[in-house]
Amino acid sequence: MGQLIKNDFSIIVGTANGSGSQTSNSTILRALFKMGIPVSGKNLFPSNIQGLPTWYIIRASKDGFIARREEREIVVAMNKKSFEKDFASVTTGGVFYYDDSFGTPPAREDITIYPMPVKQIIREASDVPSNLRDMISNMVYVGILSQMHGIEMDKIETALSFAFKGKRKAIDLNLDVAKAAAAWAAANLQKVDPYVFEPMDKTHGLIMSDGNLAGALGSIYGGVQFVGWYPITPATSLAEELNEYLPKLRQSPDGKATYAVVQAEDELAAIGMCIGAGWSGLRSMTSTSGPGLSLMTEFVGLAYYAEIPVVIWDVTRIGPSTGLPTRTSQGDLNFAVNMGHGDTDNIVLIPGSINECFEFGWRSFDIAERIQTPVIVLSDLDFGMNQWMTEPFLYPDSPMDRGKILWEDDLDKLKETWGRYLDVDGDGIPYRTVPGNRHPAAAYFTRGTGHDPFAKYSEEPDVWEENLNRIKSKFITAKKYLPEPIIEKNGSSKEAIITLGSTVYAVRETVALRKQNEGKEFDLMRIRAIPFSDSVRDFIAAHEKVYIVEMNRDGQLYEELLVNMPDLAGKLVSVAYSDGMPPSASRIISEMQKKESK
Amino acid sequence: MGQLIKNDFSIIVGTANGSGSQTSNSTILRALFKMGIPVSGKNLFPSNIQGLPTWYIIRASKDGFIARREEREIVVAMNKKSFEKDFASVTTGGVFYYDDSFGTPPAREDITIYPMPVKQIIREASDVPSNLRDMISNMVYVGILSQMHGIEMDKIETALSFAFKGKRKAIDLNLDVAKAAAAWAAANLQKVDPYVFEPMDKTHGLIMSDGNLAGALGSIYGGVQFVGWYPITPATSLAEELNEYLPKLRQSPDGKATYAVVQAEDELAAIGMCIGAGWSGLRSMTSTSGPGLSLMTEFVGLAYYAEIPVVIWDVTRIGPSTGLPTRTSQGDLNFAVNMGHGDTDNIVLIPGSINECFEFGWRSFDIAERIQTPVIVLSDLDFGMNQWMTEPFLYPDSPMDRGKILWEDDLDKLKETWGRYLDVDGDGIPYRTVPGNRHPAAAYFTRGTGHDPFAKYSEEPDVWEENLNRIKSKFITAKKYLPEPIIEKNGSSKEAIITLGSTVYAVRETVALRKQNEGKEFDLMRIRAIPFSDSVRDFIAAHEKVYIVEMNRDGQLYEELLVNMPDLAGKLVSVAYSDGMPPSASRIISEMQKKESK
Amino acid sequence: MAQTLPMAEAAQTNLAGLTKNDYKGLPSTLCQGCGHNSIAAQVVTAAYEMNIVPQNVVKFSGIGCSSKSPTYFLNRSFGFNSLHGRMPSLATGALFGDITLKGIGVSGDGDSASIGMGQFKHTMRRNTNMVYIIENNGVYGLTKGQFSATAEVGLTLKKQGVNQYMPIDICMEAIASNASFVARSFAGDPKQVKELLKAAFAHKGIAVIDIISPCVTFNNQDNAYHSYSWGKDHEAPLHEISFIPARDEIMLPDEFEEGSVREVEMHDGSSIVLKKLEKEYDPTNRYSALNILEQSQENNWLVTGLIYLNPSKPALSDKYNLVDTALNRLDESSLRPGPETINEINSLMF
Amino acid sequence: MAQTLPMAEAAQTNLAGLTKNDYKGLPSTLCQGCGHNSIAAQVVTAAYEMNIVPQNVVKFSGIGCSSKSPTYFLNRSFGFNSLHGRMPSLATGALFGDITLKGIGVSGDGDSASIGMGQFKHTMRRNTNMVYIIENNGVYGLTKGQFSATAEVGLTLKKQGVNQYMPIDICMEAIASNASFVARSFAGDPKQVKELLKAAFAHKGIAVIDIISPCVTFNNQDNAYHSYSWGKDHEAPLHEISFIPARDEIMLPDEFEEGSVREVEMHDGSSIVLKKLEKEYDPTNRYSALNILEQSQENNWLVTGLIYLNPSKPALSDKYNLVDTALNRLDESSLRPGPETINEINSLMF
Ligand SMILES: Cc1ncc(C[n+]2csc(CCOP(=O)(O)OP(=O)(O)O)c2C)c(N)n1
Ligand SMILES: Cc1ncc(C[n+]2csc(CCOP(=O)(O)OP(=O)(O)O)c2C)c(N)n1
Ligand code: SF4
Ligand code: SF4
Ligand SMILES: [Mg+2]
Ligand SMILES: [Mg+2]
Repeated sequence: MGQLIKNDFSIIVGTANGSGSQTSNSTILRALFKMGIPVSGKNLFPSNIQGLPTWYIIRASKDGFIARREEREIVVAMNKKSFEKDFASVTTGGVFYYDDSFGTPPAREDITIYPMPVKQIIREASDVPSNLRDMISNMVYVGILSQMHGIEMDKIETALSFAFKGKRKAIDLNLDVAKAAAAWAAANLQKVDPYVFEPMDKTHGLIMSDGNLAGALGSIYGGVQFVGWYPITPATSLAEELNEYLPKLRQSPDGKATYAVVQAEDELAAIGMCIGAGWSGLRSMTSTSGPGLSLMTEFVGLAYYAEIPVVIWDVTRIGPSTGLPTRTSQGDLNFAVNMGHGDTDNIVLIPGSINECFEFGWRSFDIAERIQTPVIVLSDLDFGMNQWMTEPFLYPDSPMDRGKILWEDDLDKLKETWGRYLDVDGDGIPYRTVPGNRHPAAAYFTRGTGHDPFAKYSEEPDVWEENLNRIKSKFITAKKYLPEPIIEKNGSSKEAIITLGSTVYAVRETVALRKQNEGKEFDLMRIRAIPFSDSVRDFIAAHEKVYIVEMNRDGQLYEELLVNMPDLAGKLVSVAYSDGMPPSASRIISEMQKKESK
Repeated sequence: MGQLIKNDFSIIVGTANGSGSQTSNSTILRALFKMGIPVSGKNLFPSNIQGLPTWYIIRASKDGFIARREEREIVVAMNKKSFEKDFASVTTGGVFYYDDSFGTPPAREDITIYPMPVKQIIREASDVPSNLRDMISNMVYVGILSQMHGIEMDKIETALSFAFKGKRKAIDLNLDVAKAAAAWAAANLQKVDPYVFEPMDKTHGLIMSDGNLAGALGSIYGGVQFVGWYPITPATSLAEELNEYLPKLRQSPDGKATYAVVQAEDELAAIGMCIGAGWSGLRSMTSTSGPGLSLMTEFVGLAYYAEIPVVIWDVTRIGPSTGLPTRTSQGDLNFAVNMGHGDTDNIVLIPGSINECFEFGWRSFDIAERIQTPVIVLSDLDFGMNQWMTEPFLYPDSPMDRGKILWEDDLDKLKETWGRYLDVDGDGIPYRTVPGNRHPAAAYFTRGTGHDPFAKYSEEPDVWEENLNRIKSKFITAKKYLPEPIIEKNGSSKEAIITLGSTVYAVRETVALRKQNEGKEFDLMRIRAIPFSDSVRDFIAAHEKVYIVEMNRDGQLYEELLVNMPDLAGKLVSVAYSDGMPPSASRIISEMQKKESK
Repeated sequence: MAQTLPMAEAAQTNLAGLTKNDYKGLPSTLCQGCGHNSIAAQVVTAAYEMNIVPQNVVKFSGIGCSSKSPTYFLNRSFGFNSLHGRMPSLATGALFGDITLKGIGVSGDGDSASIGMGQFKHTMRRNTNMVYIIENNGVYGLTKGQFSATAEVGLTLKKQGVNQYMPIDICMEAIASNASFVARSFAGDPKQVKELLKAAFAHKGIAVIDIISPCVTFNNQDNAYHSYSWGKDHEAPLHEISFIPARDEIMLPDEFEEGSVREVEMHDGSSIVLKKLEKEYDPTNRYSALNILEQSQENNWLVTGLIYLNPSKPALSDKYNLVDTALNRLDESSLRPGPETINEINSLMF
Repeated sequence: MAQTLPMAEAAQTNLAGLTKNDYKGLPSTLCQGCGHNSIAAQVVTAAYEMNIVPQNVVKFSGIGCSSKSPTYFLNRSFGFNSLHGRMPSLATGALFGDITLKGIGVSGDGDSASIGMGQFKHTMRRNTNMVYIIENNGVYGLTKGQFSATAEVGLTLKKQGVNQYMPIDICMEAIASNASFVARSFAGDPKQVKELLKAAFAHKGIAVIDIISPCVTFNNQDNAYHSYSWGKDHEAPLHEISFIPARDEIMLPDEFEEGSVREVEMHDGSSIVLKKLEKEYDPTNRYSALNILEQSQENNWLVTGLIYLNPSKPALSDKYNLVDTALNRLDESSLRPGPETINEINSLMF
């Protein structure tokens, strides 16, 4: 055993879907987190419920890089079906653990191989009820890994206690197996590999959450009042977390609800309900993914044109079409911005961390109501369904912005005649009333057909044109309400990278690696919203070459930049690919280098 | 009366919707056409069935310009509701006719005013059954205009004979009124205006049709076998003409049908049926407009990804949302190209004349089956629902291209294993079989989820990526099957205009006027398909400045060009607007000049 | 529920202090003689006679000639002319804004039975709080005369040929999906339309009224099932119906003799009085409702009247235990959890 | 219609010369014990026993665990796993390619009764030529256990709370929209499933089979209406059913005594023999079909068997007077009008 490798390697566990390995895997993840080691966990699961191969990737990174890596130092094979593939996948110098009932793997000189007598350990562990044995088996590798690589058992206990909400019996059942397995390993395995975990102090003050939960909580702090939704992977849990947390956080003192969540019959109805609710003055939202977003097209066009606030979370999975429901992507950007026939624009927010999912949860309502238009929040499966360490959620730093809404009192005070689509302030945004406003002048008639500033039906050419141009002008106004891009300066370099969303983690690592390995420096900008802030233009203008790194086939962010800044086209280089996997720095580097060599 | 103005002015007739003026208006149009005068007719009707103001614009142009003009030389007021507005709209020097039962218009020195005793003429005309009087009233202005401006009565008779399919009684009923009105005018009105029609020889060999009929006929010659559709203005008549002409042109000798037309319950079902039919080897199509196209989004993504040929006619009306169902636009271009979540491309064909509507009717099937993908034909309301003079329809000049389809015999001969998504020829296009092929190796399973070259389900990252990249490569292959852009050279100028579809007529006039008035020369390119031919790039590269003229707010063709040729961005100038009216040269010129002065 | 006051007197203003004019909308842009126009007129009268406060009503529609109707009544109410076939979802969301508002939706047979079938059905099973009028003419009026899903087999229309598909029976569909108030009427029978509208307004939950409303321009041939003349010849009312508001003593109209009537009480104490015509009919029995519809299909009767009513099913708004203030009037203090909660939340995030 | 040959003997190959293996699909990727698996197995057996030639069948589905089923049977047939809720339209178009093909579609309760309600209903009224199986588990399996539109009021699911909306009754919906063959069965009653499948295969037009098919992972609690144990306890078969192919002499199974049976003849001469159980039931009467469904809703019976059949309604393919050759085998000579026609056409264009 040569030089130890500390807190900087990955563990990949291969199991079968629905076999209950999720508890074990997140137990490892959480234990490492509690040891103060930066860590990430990514679940690669198939689009089925039970029985197909599933992998969980845990990466520990002393330097705090938590994107996916391609290297597979420690592979644990708990699924006979993927046993051979898993074995072959171990990185040279790595370690292979396997359930010894699968038989013996072929010889491989370049790795360490440890068999695990899973059945035997379970059999010997007292008290495991026979119906739970299969599920509990997964604790065996938790115990063995903890013993072999130094995951602290008390941290495992903390993690289990969290998972089982403090229920002692369940905790002990699992913990005992882990301990038994650890004891077995101590007695039977001799450590010859270099991979060890050691406590650090790099997760202090951080929390762990997935993006869907963060988005749901943020929406609750944003005062969400109406949710219309339809299940679809990977967006389902966002709505389900709303169901879970709304009663806890948003009941009135007398136990009544300040919100309604309706599971609709499909996405057409979900968005229809949300738009109806937004029209009647509620903060309303839905969560969906590509196929559902496609179905919402006609309705979103209506909301754009009739100027109705609504928030749509698109937790992106890879498409086109049904695609791979359990694989991630950033492929819906173009569509989200332009969805619908005719001339349209939509505001798009793109969170780049889990606590930003929380932030955009509440902020999206302020923006939607302020601009009176749909706001699409583009998260993705990697954020939405995986556990990430993140800064804690911050309480909103500004009061709710309900936008230009008029109630009875306001109308009473009004000097001029109110017109629903009248641009009084010159910012393109008119004032609105909502049903239930009993003022005699409050009511108006809303439609997706041509209308004048007083909401009267009109087919006049100039009325149409002026109205649609005014709507366009709202998106200039919008800029000052949108989150600015985040710039990470890395020296006086001439080259830069622009990226978005969850891809930023792999890009940060890219920047670090290229500096370290090639001495190349890149400034980094992370876009958080479309329409683009003027600072995007400034950033591009200030560099000679800007690589746009994103997870889709066509370079969709690059295309949006082109359309908005055609004069800067010569500086932009698209680095785009998409294969369903969360991005890795090594792939991004090789894609960048391909473009550079051209 | 000074200098005569011959064959170069417009007539605008204001009537009420549903009052039967269509026959009268097209009678004038057709009579002029038969007199050999280049002419165009545009119906401006409201989105209702009966009673609201409607206008019909007839333009005669000795030089053959048939776009809309802003000038209104002769205005005929047959609708009391729009009487005042119509009166005010007459161009200085023009003529105002009105039904004298509306009262007397205010004084206007700059125009000629002729009252028409409509009721009296009808009363005096023998034989008009009382229930038809309202409808027949419209023949009064036909007769008066013919007398006052020289529309030949025998041509009017020819036109009526066409309209009433030779039914003598109806023809005479109308003709008699027209003659009586002409006689009244001869006796009572003194011509003081300068506007006269004179026979010419500029329509010889041409025909008159609307684009929906042309598209329907073209589709029939293209061998359409399945039509799934749902009514929507302005696309409805395309399907209805298929219903009309298919039985005439496409019955087998035993009177049985070689096609099926199904009115679906909505656009989701219409496109679903079409894609099902395309999958099973039928030439299948639908016709729709914006709202319907939006609803088709998810399904079109499926057809793109599962590689199923289908033809979609989008007869564009102005949007977003329900918009103005009876007003034209070119606003669906971006959406058509990119519709659907995830990375997608669609082939778009854009006819620029009525006989090209016919041509793209058949050609679209060849392209869809060759590339195995949806083809969207972008027509618009102006083409679709107005009568245009056009070159005659040409019989297809190439045999049907059924693309790479394998039947029992083909599979028997095959050496290698057939794979539905295997790129055998290196052009990205695989071979397909269709249900009903009874060869034991023919069947395969189609899905919108990830699949390998043998159509097996796969979640493998590289399988996904390779497949989607191969699909992208089909769109490079597609270029050689798509109609090339049409270039109209106008001298060795450095400036050029790129346009598309029905807008080309106003652009041609723009080019002529600017040459005449300013001595400026513009080459002209009309785009007919996306993905763009390489000659588009060459054309742009060969000019210093290229104006992209189109009828939408955002400059959508301009944006497509930017995204495809970012290196040429500096040469492109967007000239885009959209107000629902068919474009006019004068508006285009002023929009261009605004951009030039910047 | 719309706030209702005791029935209007013959006076010029009703008990809401409003004249009939106050219930009007814009002038109609539909064809002269269109059935939809006479229905809009009955909405005006019914609302006036029921002393409804227009500000307490919200109007909805999809797309079609029928869906234009809400512009022709209750100008003082908010309204939303939405998308083709999507009124139900839009209304469902909108009504959560303030559940004291009463929804009234107008749709067409194309709008609800063709493109909108899914949303129509699901609104039934949710028991959304609204009056849902379908102005049923068997045809698409606004797109100029194609078959709708309620067109009878064999109907022949210009340009469309002969209809081949079985018609949708809107009332049977509503009942199959558990609607709580289902009626059918005929635009040519304005009195019945009006009384049914009143009863529907008083109902809590979904109240579907399928009104045969002839399209005089495209489908009014004498032998067409949705024409005036066919309706006149084939109408078979189940009963004569009168709506009696809650606070009125039940005073039967003159022609209603004791013994020949059945009274159905509504959730708010108002009642519907049904005068027996040929045979007794019990509209509270789902089974006889299905039965009479099946029979009328077989025998080509245009059965009209109150076909089914269950006044006590929980309405959509009952299923959500909402605060008393209208949701859309809640402010930050009730919508944003206090700052003290954020640490607790963070502490839950392992 | 699928080409059928006389019934298979006990031999290893059937009259189509195929072994049962030739009817299999890929191994299932569904959960162990999922009701959908046992239905797929019965499709294999029914097709084998009916001597169906797999190449004469086309399979369709939407999206869901249920919609994966077509991969688990009839590997030699073309198949299309389409979009969520959109199988009916896709199948409708596809079946026009070659109307000698028999369609078999598998959908879920979410797929057909939630998102797909509209297409489901319209396929009924068109009488599309296909067997339409709904694997009904009251829940969305593939998205991990949300309520579907067939979930009973009061059903409680983890993360979803309590279902508040009235359930959709798929058979009643099918009948309301004039389906010509409507049956209900239970995955726990494989023999009945199989016989109904055979009858459905023999039917010309739409044949809907609503099969209660428990989701063992998300909705198999004993008191859930779509669980195995509830089904076992509440199943109330209307009759014992046997399908007798066309060319067989009608030889009643042993346990079927003369007099206690009703025979329904299919359009192709095959017949369905129904053995009376408790009371007589006439599946050719739409009225009794609605009646029994209404009763079973009220009494919580899981009524199974052939609920309604009209063997003589024209199927979709009958409504289009199509040429004898399969449309998808027509070539240019029959698809493109001759060159001589173009002048005539031009001459019509004024
Ligand atoms: C998505 C969409 N498809 C098609 C249309 C075109 N369209 C407008 S109204 C209508 C039919 C209306 O029929 P119905 O609901 O019966 O109303 P009616 O006009 O007969 O009263 C259609 C198809 C549309 N507006 N939107
Ligand atoms: C447009 C769209 N929305 C949502 C989904 C996600 N989705 C997949 S399967 C499914 C429900 C399936 O339920 P059901 O039809 O009952 O089938 P089961 O899995 O229960 O057999 C949903 C909502 C999708 N694929 N497409
Ligand atoms: S077209 Fe028919 S439905 Fe429309 S307004 Fe006219 S009569 Fe009424
Ligand atoms: S989740 Fe339910 S429906 Fe899906 S396979 Fe498992 S048991 Fe069957
Ligand atoms: Mg209608
Ligand atoms: Mg289900």
